Amino acid sequence: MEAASKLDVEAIRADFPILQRKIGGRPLAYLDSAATSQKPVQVVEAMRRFTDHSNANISRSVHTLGAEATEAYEGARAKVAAFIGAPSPDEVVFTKNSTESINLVAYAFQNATIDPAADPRFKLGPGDEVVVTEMEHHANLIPWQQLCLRTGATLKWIGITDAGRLDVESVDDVITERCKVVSFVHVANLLGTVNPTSQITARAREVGALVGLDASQSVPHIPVDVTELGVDFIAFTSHKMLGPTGIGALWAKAEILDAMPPFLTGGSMIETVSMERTTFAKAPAKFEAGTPPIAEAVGFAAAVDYLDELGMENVRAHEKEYVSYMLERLETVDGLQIVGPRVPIGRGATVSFTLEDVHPHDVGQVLDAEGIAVRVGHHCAKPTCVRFGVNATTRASGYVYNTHEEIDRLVDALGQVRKVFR
Amino acid sequence: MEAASKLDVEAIRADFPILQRKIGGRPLAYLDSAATSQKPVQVVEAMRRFTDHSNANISRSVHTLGAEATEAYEGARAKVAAFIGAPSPDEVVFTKNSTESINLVAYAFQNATIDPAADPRFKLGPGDEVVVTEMEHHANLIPWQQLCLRTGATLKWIGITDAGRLDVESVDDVITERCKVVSFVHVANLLGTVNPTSQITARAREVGALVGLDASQSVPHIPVDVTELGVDFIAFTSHKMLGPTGIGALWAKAEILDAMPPFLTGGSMIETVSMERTTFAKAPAKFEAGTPPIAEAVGFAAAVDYLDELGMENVRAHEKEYVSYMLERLETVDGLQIVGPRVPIGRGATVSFTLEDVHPHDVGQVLDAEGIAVRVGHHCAKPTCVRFGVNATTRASGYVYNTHEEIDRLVDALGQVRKVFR
Amino acid sequence: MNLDELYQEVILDHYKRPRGAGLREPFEGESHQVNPTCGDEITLRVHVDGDRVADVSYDNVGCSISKASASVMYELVKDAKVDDALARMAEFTELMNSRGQAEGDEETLEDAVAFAGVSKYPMRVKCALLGWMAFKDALVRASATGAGRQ
Amino acid sequence: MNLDELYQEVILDHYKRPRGAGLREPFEGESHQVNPTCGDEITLRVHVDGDRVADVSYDNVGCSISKASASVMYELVKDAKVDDALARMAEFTELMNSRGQAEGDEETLEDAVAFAGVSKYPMRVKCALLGWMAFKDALVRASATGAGRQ
Ligand SMILES: Cc1ncc(COP(=O)(O)O)c(C=O)c1O
Ligand SMILES: Cc1ncc(COP(=O)(O)O)c(C=O)c1O
Repeated sequence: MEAASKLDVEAIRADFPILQRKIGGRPLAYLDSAATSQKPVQVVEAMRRFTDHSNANISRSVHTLGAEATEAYEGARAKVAAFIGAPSPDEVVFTKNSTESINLVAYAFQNATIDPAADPRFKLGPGDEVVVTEMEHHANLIPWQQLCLRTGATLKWIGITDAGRLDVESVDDVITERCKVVSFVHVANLLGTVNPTSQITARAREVGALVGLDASQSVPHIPVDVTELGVDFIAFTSHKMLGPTGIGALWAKAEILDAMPPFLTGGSMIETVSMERTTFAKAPAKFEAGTPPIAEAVGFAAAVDYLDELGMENVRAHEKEYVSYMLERLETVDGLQIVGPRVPIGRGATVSFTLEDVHPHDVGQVLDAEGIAVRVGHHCAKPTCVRFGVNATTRASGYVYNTHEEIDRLVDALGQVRKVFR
Repeated sequence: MEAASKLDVEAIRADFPILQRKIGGRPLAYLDSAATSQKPVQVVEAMRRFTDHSNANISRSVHTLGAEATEAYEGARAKVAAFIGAPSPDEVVFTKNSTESINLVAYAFQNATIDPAADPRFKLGPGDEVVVTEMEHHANLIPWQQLCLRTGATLKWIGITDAGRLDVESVDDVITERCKVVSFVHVANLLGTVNPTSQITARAREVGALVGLDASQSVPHIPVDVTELGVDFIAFTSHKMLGPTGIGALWAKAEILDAMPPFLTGGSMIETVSMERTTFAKAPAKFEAGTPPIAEAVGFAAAVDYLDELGMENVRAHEKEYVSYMLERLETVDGLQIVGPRVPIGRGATVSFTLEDVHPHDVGQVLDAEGIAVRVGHHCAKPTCVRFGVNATTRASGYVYNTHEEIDRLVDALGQVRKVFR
Repeated sequence: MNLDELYQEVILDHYKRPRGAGLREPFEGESHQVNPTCGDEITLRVHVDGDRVADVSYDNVGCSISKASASVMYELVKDAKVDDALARMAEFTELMNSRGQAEGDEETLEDAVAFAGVSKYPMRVKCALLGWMAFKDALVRASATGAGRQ
Repeated sequence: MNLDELYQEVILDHYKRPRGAGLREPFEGESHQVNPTCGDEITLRVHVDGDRVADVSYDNVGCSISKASASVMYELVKDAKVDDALARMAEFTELMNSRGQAEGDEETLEDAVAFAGVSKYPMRVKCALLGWMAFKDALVRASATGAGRQ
């Protein structure tokens, strides 16, 4: 069946030194890419080359290293922008991770609310509404919760069906004329659901609300084109897409970035400064105070190059095929209950499940003894857990370097788990 | 004279591959470490080892890689904490840079101000005062300026004498009973001044204000012990102290961190979450939402190890001796005017100057043609420039790998500059 | 990894047949503890009679380690003097922080020595300590209401 | 790096003896531009007469590149038709963005072709364009006041 995939998984694996590692004598089966992906040599080498050859602070020096570093950094921005189909590199703001990207937008509302001169679209108060979904990662829930707490606005959410899909029937009721911003997850990190966006986006437009996506789990796995999506902003993070930790991105329409007040302030984001008063640079500089993650941007760009080389359509095809195999094989395990869509349609290669009577911690521990790395817990999506009446799940997630054999080992080891705790 | 230094500069240089580079046929003389330092192989190798062997997300997995990554990350925290004499690793919050560290504290005030249940020490309003100095980097000026703008508090500052020192005479007048927080630069990045802290700290205590330091230029260059300093918080940044970009730190007293409301919110910083309400974890987790810069923390720790091995007293001695030589030689250049202290006492190895009639951009360009990397511009300290009536300066800054010969080359090249623009 | 070392017979036995489970009256102190990493939870009550822990009752969800640890704790502290119970807690905490270097004294820790292997797994140490943290907290609350030590 | 390429004779000459410097009356549009990286500044005025740039006057602080560029610009646009001035600006901007690949047409750009070497130094391109940005902005303001193109 793997033949259906257009990726040469064995060749890809050779680029990831960590996949040679043995855990307890068994080869590592890394099925935790939804938490963080592994990095190919190409990424590590690009960063090393930069550090050993061109390392300097950016934008502020006329010396050769400074010019090279600035070009590397701005070149990375252009690459990341092109990867998501952004009309201009200036619409990409580098942050430290998705979490900061989303907070940046939430703080734009908070800061605009107390600034009389701010764009009214960003002003919130009692009566105004903010909409998320019940399947959010905490990163796209708590910033909005706090924002509502601080401004008096009301947080509302779209529920989840038993099948692990968004309750689209309720969209028109949840998103009303009072709504000022809708921020929802594109691909859910616990359930694996790929959410259709057009209905929510259309409804948001209808009521005049801004609309954005937590694209942390979509940009790494499926082709994402921000122009086609027709949203106002998206957040994503390098470490889940073969890149380094320490860098993420916010994309937003130029016009939206212009209208947003600054968030972090300090060096490199200013136009003029006196002790009394500061005026700010244009985006993206306006949102990048201080020394940015420069070598990390270089690594991020190398990761984007790597994915471009594979082709995101191929990545999607590989994962679609992969999750079919995962679902099919996992369903054969006695007492295993999938949390999330059970069919390989409209979902990514991330599968959460419970195993009758055995706590996920124990599942994870026994799997680790077999060299299989999965994630266990609430996956920073407690409300989703509550919705499905579980405290925690075990989650296996596949990426470009994962093989069918690793799923076979997972299924065998789950049998082993049941033996230990019978 | 270099004999006085306890550092074996030649041996150190061998650890920095970039110092082998030639610019326009001349060996690179990197005199821009105040902007960002270079990284030794030890740092790059530690990060690579981590990436190729233990890369995983932290704190949330029971698998072997996850446990190793968590230990590496928390081990890095313990090392950084020990390096600055922090009583506990839990008092160190990892951020992306100094700028974020300072913003984190400023937003604690902003968020506390609108939270009725918050600690009154963090509440600001009209009549309250915030104090900085006139020699701040924008990173320790604009966040406070914005905070005052948003809360109605008043920003005040301690001036600079003609000799480039803080005007300590004015301290009692500037810091009054209305003052709630004093945040000032420990070592100034444009002037090179090392500010004495005890008088300001004592005055802040007297009036019951919190007091913190922008230690971005001190932690890399002189021994810093937070307990001895007796302040409430300090901010510093890895990339200026031989470590990677993408990570910085905020140290604050445990009791202060406890009292501060969260800043960025999302995963890993929570205790419990429902759609309606969230409770937060204890510091440092409370302030580290999302996936942190994990490999960067490993690199940061390796940089701290490297500096520990050199010995910060030796680093200080080397730089003291180095700046004596810099000042002595630079004073021989016709038309050169030093901006900042002209004696090697109470100052670091960072020297700003102007060259009669030649714009710093042009100075930097000609120096670059000679392989000498200096920084030109306002160095993110515009108010300091205004204070000294200059638009920009040229700045040469030394670190552990710099030689006297590089200063000799600088001085010769400055002669060259004058020839071009005569 | 040696699974048997982590999941010793005695741990699995306590997990499958937890001793003293369920919430009972009377009690002077109650504590609710959560492990934010995995969502494990315990609600625990102590009933203090003079200088004695007359009862410990609890309701918990969690992994085998956290459930077994609560059950073993019940056996160790029930009917013990408050001071002895706290001494055992200190001893157990030390064992858990030993990173596989200590074995534990079977004389005082009884079945709890089976957790020595857990100390090699930093991610699981929190699980083993969750019940004890609830016990300590409940005791503090009990003494605040006038019961217990003073 | 080839210094001579960057600092051509003609650039140094304009730098040392800037043409048209100083602020003059009358003017219909004024613009103030800052290069946030280095703090260079220019205040520039345009006096438009019908479809002609009757005068450009300016006061600036900055490096040799930015000062020479303003001086060269003065020579290029003073007394030119507004449309021709804008065409030259487009041409010069293109030259500056050529990354050392273009030479510039001496016929139309005159002394400004000396800046071809600057295009290899991305950090300096902004310096060379600062005066032109002020010119463009001042023209916009002038036309807003009713002078100039319409
Ligand atoms: C004194 C001072 N404060 C703050 C900063 C900001 O550091 P970072 O850019 O790492 O946030 C710098 C360096 O640019 C500095 O020199
Ligand atoms: C859907 C989703 N949103 C947000 C995040 C947060 O990403 P980061 O931790 O890089 O900020 C994650 C990953 O943990 C995620 O899966």
